[in-house]
Amino acid sequence: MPLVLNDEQGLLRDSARGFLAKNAPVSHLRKLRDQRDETGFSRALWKQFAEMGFAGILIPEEFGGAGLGYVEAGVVMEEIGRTLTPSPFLSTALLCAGTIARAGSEAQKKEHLGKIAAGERIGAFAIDEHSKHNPAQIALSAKRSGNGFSLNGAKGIVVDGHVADFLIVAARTSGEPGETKGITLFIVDPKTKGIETERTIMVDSHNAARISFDNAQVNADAVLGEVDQGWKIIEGALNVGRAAVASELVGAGEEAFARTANYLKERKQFGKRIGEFQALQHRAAHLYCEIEITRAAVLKALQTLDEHFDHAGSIVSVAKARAGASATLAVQEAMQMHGGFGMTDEFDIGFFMKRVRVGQELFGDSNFHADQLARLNRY
Amino acid sequence: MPLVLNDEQGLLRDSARGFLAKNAPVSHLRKLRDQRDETGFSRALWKQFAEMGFAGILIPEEFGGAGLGYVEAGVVMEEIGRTLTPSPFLSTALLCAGTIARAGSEAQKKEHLGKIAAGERIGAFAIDEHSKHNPAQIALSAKRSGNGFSLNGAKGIVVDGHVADFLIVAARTSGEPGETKGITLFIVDPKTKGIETERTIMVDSHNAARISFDNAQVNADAVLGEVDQGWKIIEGALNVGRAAVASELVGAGEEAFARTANYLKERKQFGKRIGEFQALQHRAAHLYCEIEITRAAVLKALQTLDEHFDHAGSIVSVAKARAGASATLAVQEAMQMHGGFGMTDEFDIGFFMKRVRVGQELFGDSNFHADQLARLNRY
Amino acid sequence: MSDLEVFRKETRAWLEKNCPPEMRKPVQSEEEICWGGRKWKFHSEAQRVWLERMAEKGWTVPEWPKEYCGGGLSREEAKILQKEMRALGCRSPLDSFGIWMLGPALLKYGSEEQKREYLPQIVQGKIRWCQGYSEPNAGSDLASLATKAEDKGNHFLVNGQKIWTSYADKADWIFCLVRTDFSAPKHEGISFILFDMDSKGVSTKPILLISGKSPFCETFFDNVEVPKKNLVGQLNKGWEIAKYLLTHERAMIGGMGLRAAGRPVSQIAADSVGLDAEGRLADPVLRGKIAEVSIDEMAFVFALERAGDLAKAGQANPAFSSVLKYYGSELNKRRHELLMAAGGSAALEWESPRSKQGALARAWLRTKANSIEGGTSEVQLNIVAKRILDLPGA
Amino acid sequence: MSDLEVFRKETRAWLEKNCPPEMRKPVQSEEEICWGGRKWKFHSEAQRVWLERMAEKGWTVPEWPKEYCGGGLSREEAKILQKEMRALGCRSPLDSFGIWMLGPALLKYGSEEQKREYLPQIVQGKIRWCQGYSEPNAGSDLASLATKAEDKGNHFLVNGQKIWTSYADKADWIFCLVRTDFSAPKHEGISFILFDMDSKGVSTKPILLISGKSPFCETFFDNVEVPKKNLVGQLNKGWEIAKYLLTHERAMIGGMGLRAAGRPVSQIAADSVGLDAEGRLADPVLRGKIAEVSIDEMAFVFALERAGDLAKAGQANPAFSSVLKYYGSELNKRRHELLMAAGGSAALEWESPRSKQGALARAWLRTKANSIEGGTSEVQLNIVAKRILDLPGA
Repeated sequence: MPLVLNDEQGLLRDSARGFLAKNAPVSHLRKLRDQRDETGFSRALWKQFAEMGFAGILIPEEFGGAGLGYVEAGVVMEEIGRTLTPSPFLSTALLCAGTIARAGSEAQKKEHLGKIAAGERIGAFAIDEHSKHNPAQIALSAKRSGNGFSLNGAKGIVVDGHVADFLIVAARTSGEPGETKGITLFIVDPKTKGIETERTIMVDSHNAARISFDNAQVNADAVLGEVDQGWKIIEGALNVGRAAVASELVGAGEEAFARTANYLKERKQFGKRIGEFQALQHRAAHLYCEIEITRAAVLKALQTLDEHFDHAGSIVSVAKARAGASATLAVQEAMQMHGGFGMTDEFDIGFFMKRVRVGQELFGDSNFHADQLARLNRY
Repeated sequence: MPLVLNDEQGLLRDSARGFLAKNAPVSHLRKLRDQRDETGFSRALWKQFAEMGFAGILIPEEFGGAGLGYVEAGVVMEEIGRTLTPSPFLSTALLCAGTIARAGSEAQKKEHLGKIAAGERIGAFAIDEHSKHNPAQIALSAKRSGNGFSLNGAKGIVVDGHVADFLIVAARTSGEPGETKGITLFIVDPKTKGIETERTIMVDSHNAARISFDNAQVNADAVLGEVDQGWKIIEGALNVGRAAVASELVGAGEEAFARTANYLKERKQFGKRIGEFQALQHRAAHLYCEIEITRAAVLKALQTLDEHFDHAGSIVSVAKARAGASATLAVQEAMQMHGGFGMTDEFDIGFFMKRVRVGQELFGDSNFHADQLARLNRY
Repeated sequence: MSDLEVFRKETRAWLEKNCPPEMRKPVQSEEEICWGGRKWKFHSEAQRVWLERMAEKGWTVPEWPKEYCGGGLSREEAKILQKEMRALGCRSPLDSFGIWMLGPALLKYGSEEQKREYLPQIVQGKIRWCQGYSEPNAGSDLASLATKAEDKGNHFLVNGQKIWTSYADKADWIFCLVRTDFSAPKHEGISFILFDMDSKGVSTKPILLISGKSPFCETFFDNVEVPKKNLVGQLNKGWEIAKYLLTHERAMIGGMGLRAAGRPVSQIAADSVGLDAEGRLADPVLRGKIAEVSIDEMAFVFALERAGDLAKAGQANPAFSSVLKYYGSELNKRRHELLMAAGGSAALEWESPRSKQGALARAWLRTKANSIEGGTSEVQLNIVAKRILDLPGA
Repeated sequence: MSDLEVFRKETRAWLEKNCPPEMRKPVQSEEEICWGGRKWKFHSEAQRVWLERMAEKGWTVPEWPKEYCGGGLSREEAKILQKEMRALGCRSPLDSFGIWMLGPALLKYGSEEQKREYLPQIVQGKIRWCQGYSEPNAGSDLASLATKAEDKGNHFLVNGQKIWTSYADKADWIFCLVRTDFSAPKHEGISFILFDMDSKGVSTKPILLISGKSPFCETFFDNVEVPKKNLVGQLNKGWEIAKYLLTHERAMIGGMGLRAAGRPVSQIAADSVGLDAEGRLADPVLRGKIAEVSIDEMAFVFALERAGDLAKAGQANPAFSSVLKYYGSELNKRRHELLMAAGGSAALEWESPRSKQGALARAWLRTKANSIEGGTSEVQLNIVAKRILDLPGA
């Protein structure tokens, strides 16, 4: 498959770009932040996402979705990265819907997928428990209890956790933290007794929550996949999440870079446009190269998820590691080249820097994925 | 103590610089290389070193030395770095004489120090056995045998090993490789039966050898320090070696940089002197900063060896790690900025690149010392 | 015992007796830093006492001459004082642009009257100063400033606008660059004046930064009358003073990151990622990067020390402050990037008691200005290329 | 089965049948690389057979048109061929500046007669080409070349000197930039000509490099007579061809490091430093750096693939080859620095069978030219700034 977008994917990109530029530019995020909006996103906008088919992008057509693939999901994420639009697209359309579509029972699919595609149901994927991503360290316990399980423990940085209608929770049904065996996924109603959700206001003004479980009871049919066999589903979901966030980082980094390149062409200092200074030219050109090489890796990761889902691990790690690093460089250079103006809240550059920092952290940062790649290659 | 050279040290620097520029510029090394000189250095020059007091720089006056300190040793090493002069200064005057002066018995001091100071005896310090520096991994065994010990094993990259009149050999008398206890130092005659020395022609045209020990017998009085207690002496010697090589790397890096800065002022391209291009200016300025910060760290390490010899570990690691990294950057930038000319054997820049590569490796490279610092600080 | 050893012993004893225990704990928040001035409200009685006692000995500025209430210490004595303070964990009694920037300029260029008037008030933290340098359309090209001061006989009439004025809304007085000759080349019509921020016509407006804080202001001058005796140095020769002062600002900003260091990155990382069986950070790639930044930080501390010693020995290149400014501010940015990587998602919480209201994140964002304020990194590299390396056309 | 699947199956079968076993082992030394040409001595019979068979199918240049003896494959077919060759470990049958550089230029700018004359000989490895671009006083400013070709009626008379001519001493023919109009602006008086290195008046002198090898020569032209039909494109319009050819050279050099990759750095490091109990390299800082370079290498492979696909889709910026040249050569330098760090002291032995006569060290030193030859990294960044980013004054 050629490593370029095909015509349909190109059209999807154009329509997503046009839609977001019109309906949810950076000022949309700024407004939600300044108004201290309690949900942290716009339900009306999410409904429009659904109407455009984005909410059901990974959902098969038989369940009311668009039945598209990971490349298409990445195309939308990249555009979201450009405008920093907050929405449940990552949590609900990619992590939850994708996981249920791949691993859910028929009943679970019927219950959730149609409503997600329609923009009527929001889900959150609860995995990390520590400050640094390390999925094998899951300790939240699920013990058999009556007809089902009793959950005890806590999750941190659950994206959209406080606005979710359901949660997919990774819990330990056997083994010890650090082991990949013995983990089970559950679909849980966040209103279940014993579950407490605390919204955490994040640096990037995007949604996240901490969720604690104190003897929260779930039925046996809440199990997603099989008991003790959750690791493979989690790995798949995480790889989707990683490639998706990598796409978002490409978009955010590229937009920050584009704004900087424009600034270099306009801003004058010492009687010249600052883009005439060769030191800045070379740094800008270097950054362009980094972004382009990352873009190729991210597209390859998305294509690999579409073609060989179970063998995407290495390539996804490459994509996420590069995306984190090059988007970070992009916002750092953007900040420095904008000078004092970039430092002001009034300018948008700070929003990019903040979101990229969070994106770097989500599902493993560049260091994590370098280590991961070394492990996968046995050194 | 102020972190600057005092007047005497300044005079020493000036005299070493003048002497080396006159008697042993880079062409001296080139000539030894091209003539495939079997000893790899000039004994006549070494005799002159001795006459100037360099051979006995660390040797107390009572044994015929100059009785100076590590700062002075570093001053000379830095000047040697500028001219890339091959000599037994590191192996003999610093590693061997320093170790004997600090840890040797009266008899050992009497036997060796005077002759070293006079430039009449050359010693080599044999420690590393693997390709990467890792002194605790010493495996060469010394087993009690008759009145003494029997040595079995092999050493690699022994600086001046093939021209040495005596060797200081680190051997394991108990424990396992990886343990710091159970190591003993021996002063050994390289003509002992069972010892074979193979000169290794190195990339930098400086002296090194591989030495193998096959049931080589030494007497009990060959022990330097106490049996099984060699680690502390080795650590001290290595810290001296590290700080000394760091000084040499400062000199080599700075000289490569100075030649490059001159080239930037002369070479014309696109109708300008290339030093007018801002991208090169900024890189040159950055490099200057790196070198200057390294210089401060190296001087601090030398002063700390003089003042608190047993507490110099961290600072020496900082100095060696920085010196390796900034000299490497200096020769890389020198090569790139000289363009094709730097790539030719006719130009001297290649000699600097080669020596810096070896200096980076000697007694632990920047990665080793970063790891070392983390260990010392318990993380 | 050498004189210096006697001094060390006496100093330690004095500090142990006089530094209140609260002033020996690491600074937890910005509010605990003492800036002094007319409007200052001491954060604690201990803060007040500590400033008072140190100011009395002149040890807020150990090396300034005694005649202006400074400590009158030699370089070696000052190092000992610093070392002993560090050993006891003593906080800085006073942070001040008067100490770091204006003072050195006044000592060199001020009239005797100006020195006697202003220096003691700086030493004692009675007047808090701000710096009127940057302007909206000048940026890195500082000398293209447009704020004008017209000669009205016994006073200057100042009109114009400054920007990025640190703490202008909290300062008592300003040292300010103004244009006094519009017909001269840009570097030759600038003068250096001082005036009270309570003067009629002065107003300030804080600038909200990405960190959510406002350390900088826009500062407006609308027909401000400044007595002519407040001119420092000669009329139209202010650029020389400005440059001299900048070298001090640069050294100060370069060293800033180290002063505010707080907990080592490795400890914060250990909390987040844990240690492995060998006691190493469980994230090995992060561990390597922490070690490398630590190496550079230790080396930079020595470089700062050496720069001071070289200056004392008369061997310093005046442009060396640009090396310290460039390297120190870039290093501080690297350090804070690592702190964020070490802190992980917990450090990304912007509003929560757990994260101390996003203290790590806000500090991280604040560091992004380090390589802009006081002359950008690019300007510093230009200066090194030109004044130290003597590269053509630089 | 799709057409492409059929092609894959047939290709694999053909390769399995036709690629000699010796040609499926990794290249151990430079001598094992086949460059072809009149003076070529095959290293082995297998090398000869492999070239012959591949050339017969035109698969030394899979995507060139069949009419000039190329493979005539589509982009997708060529990718499949490449993938299958990689899967079997097949060596490149032929390395050639004719394939990488001259061929594409002739396909675009050559006359029909020139194409028929030269392209098949390139495909079959019968003529080995070298490139006469750089001159001693031109350097990065390639267009300031001074080698002159005077119009003598039925031939040009060429006089001058080239430098850094790769393998000039081994090549049969040269494609060469010459100045045909000294009065025109520097880019407008250049022509692109071809001639036989056996012509009277041509001489070469190898340049000894820091690696101890001499892949480059100084090349001298002393009254060399070149038939006028050997002019490619129009007189004085050679600069356009030169630039077009350079973009191919750049993409080629950018990807060079990957072709020659050999054993993974992690394996070399494992030999030197060993693995710990968890199977990780015992030097954790080195390990992190190896992982980071591996990430960049994998990403760069995808970038090369994407660049080809974009070109095929007509979406490529022609200056993109500068991105590949810059990134690929810098990456290759980083890779070899790491190889040296991984190899440790054993890799520093210059003359010993153990180190294969310093193979790692010589390769490391050789890479330092990657960011100089074919236009320096600085020139590539200038091109990106100007032609892709459209920055002012670039």
